[in-house]
Amino acid sequence: MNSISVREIIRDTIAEEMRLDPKIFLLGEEVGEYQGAYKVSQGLLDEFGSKRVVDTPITEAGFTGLAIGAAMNGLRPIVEFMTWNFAMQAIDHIINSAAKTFYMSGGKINIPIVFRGPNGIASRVAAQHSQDYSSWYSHIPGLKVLSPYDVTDASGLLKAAIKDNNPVIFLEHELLYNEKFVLDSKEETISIGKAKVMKKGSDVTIISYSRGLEIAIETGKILAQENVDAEILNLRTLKPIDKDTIINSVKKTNKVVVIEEGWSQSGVAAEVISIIVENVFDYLDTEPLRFSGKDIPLPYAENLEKLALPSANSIVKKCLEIC
Amino acid sequence: MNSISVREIIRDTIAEEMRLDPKIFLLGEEVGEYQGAYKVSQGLLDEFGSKRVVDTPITEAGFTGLAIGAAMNGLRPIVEFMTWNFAMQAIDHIINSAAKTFYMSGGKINIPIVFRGPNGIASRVAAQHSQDYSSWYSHIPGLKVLSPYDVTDASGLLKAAIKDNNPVIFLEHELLYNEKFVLDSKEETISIGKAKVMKKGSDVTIISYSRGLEIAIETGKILAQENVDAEILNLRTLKPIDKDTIINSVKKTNKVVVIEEGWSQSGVAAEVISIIVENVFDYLDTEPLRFSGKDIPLPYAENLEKLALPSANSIVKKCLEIC
Amino acid sequence: MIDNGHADIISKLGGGKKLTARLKSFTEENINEKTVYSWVQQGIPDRWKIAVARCLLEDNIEITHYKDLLPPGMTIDNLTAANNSIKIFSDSKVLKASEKEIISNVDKNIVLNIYKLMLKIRRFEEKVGQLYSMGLIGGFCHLYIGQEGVIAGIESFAGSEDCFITGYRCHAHMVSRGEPLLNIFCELLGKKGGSSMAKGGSMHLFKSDKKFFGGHGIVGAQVPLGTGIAFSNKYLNKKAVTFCFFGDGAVNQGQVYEAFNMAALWQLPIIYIIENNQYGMGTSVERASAMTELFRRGESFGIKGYEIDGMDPLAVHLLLKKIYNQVLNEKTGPILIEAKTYRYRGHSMSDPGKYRTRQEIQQTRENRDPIERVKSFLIENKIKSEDNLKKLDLFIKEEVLNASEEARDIGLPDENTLFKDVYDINENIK
Amino acid sequence: MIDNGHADIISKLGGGKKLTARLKSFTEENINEKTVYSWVQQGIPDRWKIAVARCLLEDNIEITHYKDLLPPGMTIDNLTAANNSIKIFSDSKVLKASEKEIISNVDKNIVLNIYKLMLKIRRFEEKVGQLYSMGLIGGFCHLYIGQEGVIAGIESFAGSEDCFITGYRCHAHMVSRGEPLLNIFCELLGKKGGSSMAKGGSMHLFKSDKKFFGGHGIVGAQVPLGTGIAFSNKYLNKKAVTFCFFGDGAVNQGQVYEAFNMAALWQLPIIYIIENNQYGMGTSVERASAMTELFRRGESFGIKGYEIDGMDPLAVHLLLKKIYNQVLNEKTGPILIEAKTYRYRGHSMSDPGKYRTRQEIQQTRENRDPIERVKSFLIENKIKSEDNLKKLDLFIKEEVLNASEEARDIGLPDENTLFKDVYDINENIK
Ligand SMILES: Cc1ncc(C[n+]2csc(CCOP(=O)(O)OP(=O)(O)O)c2C)c(N)n1
Ligand SMILES: Cc1ncc(C[n+]2csc(CCOP(=O)(O)OP(=O)(O)O)c2C)c(N)n1
Ligand SMILES: [Mg+2]
Ligand SMILES: [Mg+2]
Repeated sequence: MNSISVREIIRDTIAEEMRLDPKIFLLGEEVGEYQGAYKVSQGLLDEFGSKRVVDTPITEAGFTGLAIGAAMNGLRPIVEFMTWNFAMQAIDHIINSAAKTFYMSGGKINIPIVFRGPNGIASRVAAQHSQDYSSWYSHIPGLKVLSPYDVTDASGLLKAAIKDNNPVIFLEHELLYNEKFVLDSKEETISIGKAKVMKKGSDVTIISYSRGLEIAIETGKILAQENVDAEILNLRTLKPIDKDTIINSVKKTNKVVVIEEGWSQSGVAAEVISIIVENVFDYLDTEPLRFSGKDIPLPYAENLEKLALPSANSIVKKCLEIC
Repeated sequence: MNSISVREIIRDTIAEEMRLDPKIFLLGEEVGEYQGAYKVSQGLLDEFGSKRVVDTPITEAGFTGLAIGAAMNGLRPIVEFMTWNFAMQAIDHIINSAAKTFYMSGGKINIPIVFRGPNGIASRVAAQHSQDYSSWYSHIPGLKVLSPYDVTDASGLLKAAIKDNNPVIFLEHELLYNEKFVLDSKEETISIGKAKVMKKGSDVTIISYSRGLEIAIETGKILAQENVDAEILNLRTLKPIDKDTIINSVKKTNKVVVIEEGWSQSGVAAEVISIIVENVFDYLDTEPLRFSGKDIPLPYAENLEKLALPSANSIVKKCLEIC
Repeated sequence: MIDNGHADIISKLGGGKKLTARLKSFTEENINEKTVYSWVQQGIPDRWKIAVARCLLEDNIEITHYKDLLPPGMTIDNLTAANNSIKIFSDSKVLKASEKEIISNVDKNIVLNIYKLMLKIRRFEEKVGQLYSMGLIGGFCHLYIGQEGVIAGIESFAGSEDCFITGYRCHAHMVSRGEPLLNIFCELLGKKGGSSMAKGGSMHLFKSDKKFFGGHGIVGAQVPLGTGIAFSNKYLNKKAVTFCFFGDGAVNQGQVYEAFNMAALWQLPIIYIIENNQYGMGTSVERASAMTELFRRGESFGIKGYEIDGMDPLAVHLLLKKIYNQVLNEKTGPILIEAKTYRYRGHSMSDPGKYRTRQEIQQTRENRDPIERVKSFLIENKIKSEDNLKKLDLFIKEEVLNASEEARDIGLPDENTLFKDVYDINENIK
Repeated sequence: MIDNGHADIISKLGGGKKLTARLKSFTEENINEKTVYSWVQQGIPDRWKIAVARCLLEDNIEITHYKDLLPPGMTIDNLTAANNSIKIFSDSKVLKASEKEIISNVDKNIVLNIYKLMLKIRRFEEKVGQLYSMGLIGGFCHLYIGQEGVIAGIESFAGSEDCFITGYRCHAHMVSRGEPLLNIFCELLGKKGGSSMAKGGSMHLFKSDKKFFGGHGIVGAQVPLGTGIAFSNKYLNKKAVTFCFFGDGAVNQGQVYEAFNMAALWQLPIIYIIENNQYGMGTSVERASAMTELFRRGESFGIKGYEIDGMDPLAVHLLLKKIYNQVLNEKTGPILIEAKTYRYRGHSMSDPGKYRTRQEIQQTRENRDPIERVKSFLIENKIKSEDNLKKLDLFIKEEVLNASEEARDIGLPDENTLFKDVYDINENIK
């Protein structure tokens, strides 16, 4: 089977859905004539024209509010943030106008909208361009938060997101755009709210999402050489988070490691660990471990940037201590 | 000794510090002529004049950026957000311009600034006006996050915040403004980063902050009637969070309950619990419990609003199960 | 030769030859050097003075010395503006309608309907104020009393496909779009049957079947949202105008200008209405806005603005209907309206209101009240008798009272609705 | 009697009596009814035509029928504008300086310094581009090549107390404020000794001792920040102007207008400079901005604007110095400058640049290059010989090369600096 990059599959999925429903349109900075700052929307302007692939001025609050307003009146916008860092300018609309309105209106006004773009670190772009918003958005009721790792995730989750009638946060990762994977045709559609067991194992559960999963997989491989059989979970959906899959895995392995690129304080790992101890405390042989990005703004220098992020080697070391 | 309200002590503390340093000024919406939307700044315009008590237009992003710029060039602004809900309009500046600049500039540009105002729920103001931002801000390196409960907290922490050379998030609670307490003169200054044991106890540790502490104290009282001796911790500082005090208490009681008004997913309680299991897993007799605001936008109706928040009664019930 | 300095001017502008060439750029008619040379002796004729003055300005030559170049009705500012208007030039202006125009152009039934709607809103809001004072309504509660002329004037010509959106001061918009008063009262009282299931309260009212999109608590947020509603109408080829209301305080929010720019860039069918009630909470327009002619706040973004007296609902009807028709039919793109109005009550029910004098409120009530104004019109023009109108008022009061009493008798929302409507559980299947 | 329609006009305006009264509001001179009545027969004299035309406009009477009321140099647009300018009237305009003015007003040394600075920036940026292509610089990297005239023209008169702030395209500002090239290279290469300790990289350069406040990655954020710097200077009674730079793309960000409003409201000593290089990333000004005369973007907020050719650094020096002095000494409050400029390279080093033609770049380079322009000036005015200038270039190239080589030899930052400077651990003790 042919492999395809995450970048391409996202584009193809958007195109596929846009063909099905004329109410879907894409808007954002440089999505049209420039073909996307990261080329995710390559070719879409050609196919769908400027009515449905809309280049906006650099006004995140404005175009986000505009897209939400359009969704209130029947359209199904896909909003591309050039990166999620710039969505902070628009976060009031994402939370207050999109996430809360269905509830506040007693179910009168729904907002079918997808917010997407690269989240978290890129390479050497320093602190203002390198924040991971996973835990912030997954803190908010009214939002669904998806975090794909490979092309199967990206395709299946994005389809589900576009079909969903709620505001969905779709957190891509720039450093995964070029990665190629074979699409798993058995997972053409993926349900929001379900984690995936990437590899079964019995000795320890390693949980991660997005690019953290690369580290998780690498960790698992090294551990295998040490005869430790790790089970690897891909969270896929961060909100609503899949408690059952997490719990079931820990029940089996009795040990757990959570990996995230983002900051640790009130991060995604903190939530995963809390879910575990709340639900299967007695199944745990030892304390759950979390490996997060260091608690600092991301530095520019190559060596410092690397040190600021979790690495498989240090994780393996700790895992061996508990296994 | 005379008691004083939280509202008054905040005003008095600002005034006291402003008298000491002409570089300190207060700005925000309605802080001057209107005497503060919640009357926290009552009388300050009279004493300090409009140069130092500055009424701004309703432009949160703009005046927050302006205040940060002023701090870069030597002033020490205190920014009042009418409520923290409106700070979402300005959050990019708080994070990207304030929290990250000292690091990004290699220590060249420091930002001595205090952002303050009422956070979390008020009474019946519905979803857009009722968010608790504690976990969001405490997720961010470069910020210090303070969350006072009583007048001793408010006074000591605010003094420390104003004297600090970093951006400090000061999360007040509207429903505590009218509460009166006796100021503890032994705690004239409070160190940022230290939690406080509000009541010693041996059977269970109850941890909370801000108005959650009211529930914690009430829970403690009811438990006492049931012969359960709870230790009650007031976090005071949410970032940097005081791991030692938490750990030491749990080592003693071996049981822990965390209460927060905010949402649970990746909330403050999730972090506290993660710290505990990471550090003193083996001391725990049973799973840590967390009681958070329900995972919904806050509803308006009186009965629903009440149901959406944690209550002492339900907490007591669970505590008795584990104690 | 009169020494009016004209010879001097011509020389400063490089002499007759050069000047002739420059003047030609201002006109299609033939002007020759000889004529211009003759001005050295005879003075510059009135007809050419302005063009000459513009040349002076262009060359940064102090024009104040040559005051006689400027005829009545022309100032240096005006000339400068003329010189600088390279491409667009805003023709924002103040709209006014005379009583005569109104009499001859506005249908009597419309006048009566406007009156009824205003009265209904006022009586409704008065009752809300009472209920709030009795502690029956929680949270923030912003009354519309005094501003009724704006919404009533607009509702008088708006169609059912037209869309509305506003801030937290939204009760009137619900009444105006025809929501049963009972449902609104239930919402405000936090009761079962509330128009937002008692989840939103006073600031978050919606009526989707009549395209009223709320009811938003974040100052200014409704402006991009409304712009998006207009965007969707254009996208869907719907013939509908969006009315987007916001305050004189909201007008300083940056997102307003982001929206203006997109609306102008994409020519969206939207009418922005600044309800300038002169205060944003306790701050007067002068203390919040560097440029207080708010109807000109769109000029820098290519949006034409009009000021109108919002206390004159018949003028609102007459003049904005024209503009509405242009936006609807001629697709002129966005328009900005500043409706000068006033609120008699505090910003919200909890506002002590010390930032203005009682007298200021009293005077506005006495001299500018939109309801009294239309009442006089109805009586003076013999459309209705005073007696008639009294009965109408009683009728409306009764309607309001009944709805409020009924709402008070209804129970709190079911507790099992707590987790309902966090997410729309329907899936969009195409 | 000539049928020029003037009788008709006078009657439409309510007759001679009414008209006389109205015309009086335009002038201090005595005009009486008799005179106006006489116009029915004799026609309206040229001097009064404009005032009459304004009356027509005010009454919404079609003025196009009465074209002869408008003299050369006056259009309906101009009149409308005049009618609508109730209080303020922006006199934003395009600034130009002739070669003659420059020759007689600009000191030769200044011309030479401007030239040197531009050349230094260009050679520095060219080297940065090379290092980036070699993979030695990471992340985003935005070069200033083509735009040198703007910063060099301004630096030529700015004082050491004056403050600067800009976006991510910030290398030139560091060079201009005098940071040793070595430190900048170290920062870009991520080395020990980098001006931000290798924590910030290309987009986050700062020089606090010379009041350069960065180097910001969020488009538009520097505008409120810069406004705050100006606020602090006013608060501290410092005699200093803040220069706040941003792009033609940034100009649409809402926070820009929030800042404009406060700067105008509080009369802050700041000069905003839009560096209009015609593209925000891949989007041309026309595709992003409804109103493309960006220097007029402050008008709706009461800020005067000027357009200037940023490719003409001597004009920038001459004309902006005047404005700078006004802001500094006369406390005129904020000013907005649009400097028309161009970048020859891509938006950042990773921009394929398909949104514009090679020809467009080539032509700008050939016809408008600021360095070539000043070079010709130096040679033509015999300030320096071609040979001289060649040597200067070699000298600068060498300086740049040496600094870059030295930086390449330096090591990575110490790993133990990872956790340094997250917080300023000093306490402010008063
Ligand atoms: C972003 C934001 N900032 C502040 C507030 C608090 N607030 C609510 S209404 C208001 C005043 C708005 O005034 P204006 O726009 O003139 O509308 P009006 O109340 O006069 O109708 C303020 C400051 C808010 N709700 N949202
Ligand atoms: C808030 C925000 N949105 C988007 C970006 C991505 N971005 C970086 S530069 C840029 C273009 C800015 O263009 P302009 O203001 O004209 O400045 P120039 O690059 O031409 O100097 C964009 C969209 C960003 N950094 N910040
Ligand atoms: Mg107002
Ligand atoms: Mg540009």
